[in-house]
Amino acid sequence: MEILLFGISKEIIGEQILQVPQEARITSVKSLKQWILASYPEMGNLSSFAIAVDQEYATDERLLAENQEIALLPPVSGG
Amino acid sequence: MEILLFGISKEIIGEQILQVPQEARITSVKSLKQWILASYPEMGNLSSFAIAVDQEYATDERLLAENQEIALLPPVSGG
Amino acid sequence: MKQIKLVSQINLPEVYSWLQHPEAGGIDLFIGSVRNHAHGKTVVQLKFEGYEPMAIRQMEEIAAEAMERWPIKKLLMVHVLGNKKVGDPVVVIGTATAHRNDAFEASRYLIDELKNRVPIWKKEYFTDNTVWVNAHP
Amino acid sequence: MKQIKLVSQINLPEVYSWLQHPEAGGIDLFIGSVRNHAHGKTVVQLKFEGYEPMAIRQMEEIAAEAMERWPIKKLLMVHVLGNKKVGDPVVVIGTATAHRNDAFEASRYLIDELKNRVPIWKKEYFTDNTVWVNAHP
Repeated sequence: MEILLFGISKEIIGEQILQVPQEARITSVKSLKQWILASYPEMGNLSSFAIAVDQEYATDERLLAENQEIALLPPVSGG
Repeated sequence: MEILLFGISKEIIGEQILQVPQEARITSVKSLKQWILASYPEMGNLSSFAIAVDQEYATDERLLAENQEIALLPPVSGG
Repeated sequence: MKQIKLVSQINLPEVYSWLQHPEAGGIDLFIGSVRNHAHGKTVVQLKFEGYEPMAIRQMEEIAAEAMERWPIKKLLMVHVLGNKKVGDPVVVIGTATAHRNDAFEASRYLIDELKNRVPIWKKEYFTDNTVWVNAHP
Repeated sequence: MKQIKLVSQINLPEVYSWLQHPEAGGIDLFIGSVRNHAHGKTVVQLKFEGYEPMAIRQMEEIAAEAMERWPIKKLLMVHVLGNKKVGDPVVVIGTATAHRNDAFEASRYLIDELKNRVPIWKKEYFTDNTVWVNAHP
């Protein structure tokens, strides 16, 4: 599973794209968030972060599947 | 007494400046308004009109004296 | 800082560049123009007449009221006088503030009060006749 | 009609001319720029990064919401990406409506929602270090 990274999350994770190993057994947005926090504790210092699935904000309950475009969004600051 | 005219009041009264004869004995904004309405009944068709004294809106109670700049203001429509 | 004037033509790039301020995070610009129809008829031309010194005084007063109510870095009120075509900008209100909500609120106050109080009159030329706007009930 | 885009530079005269509409009596333009200091420190430069396709989708959604709530003749949302200097315009929101209050309210909704939801990130470069804005509590 590949996760697109933006802003400060690229710096914390040290990559442009985060590769999540199959063994992590990620099935939902909630389990993805938990895995990210466990693997990169510094992400817990952010005020929050969101997951987008196919370019829309996803709730924690959203199930993840193959062929989705998944992105990790730190707090936005446009405008 | 001279009254500056603007907008539609110039057309109704047919002048650029309205000369109020001394015999009219105008002493206040209220008496000026009454005289205007009596002399130019068509002014009564306006939704309202205001009198300015020395470039400020004047209340009906305002007394009029020599050397003031007096203007008749039909309803404004700028912007 | 404020800029208040009556002009024959509005220059928007100049307006925007005057409104810039290093401590302002937001600029709100309201630009009024005249629609191409009114009362179901087609407006072909327009003329604005003003009681110029009083119009400037009223705009100064309104600006002072706004600057007391909102923390405004820059404030601009410009109105045109003379003949205009439909669609030409006829009034521009601009405010630069640190926080954007102040800019929206202040600009709205400024244009509302300008329309209420500033002695400027618009004459609309229709294809068949002419009308001084607001004159009749 | 709406125009939504991400650009490297904002062109205001172009923005204004696109917003003109024969039935619109008022145009509200909100222009956001970046202040020269934050957290008591001096900002020397800025960079905006966006998740571009999602940013466009979010802006389209916000625009559709606004067009449902207010009778908008023209709506424009433009945000910059890339490096910017302090004071450069970074976002512009524009609405043209028949009645001015709709323009003020719609523009305020659009900029508020853009700042809440659109995936764009600002990095501020201070003299001593860099900060991704909003990242930390």
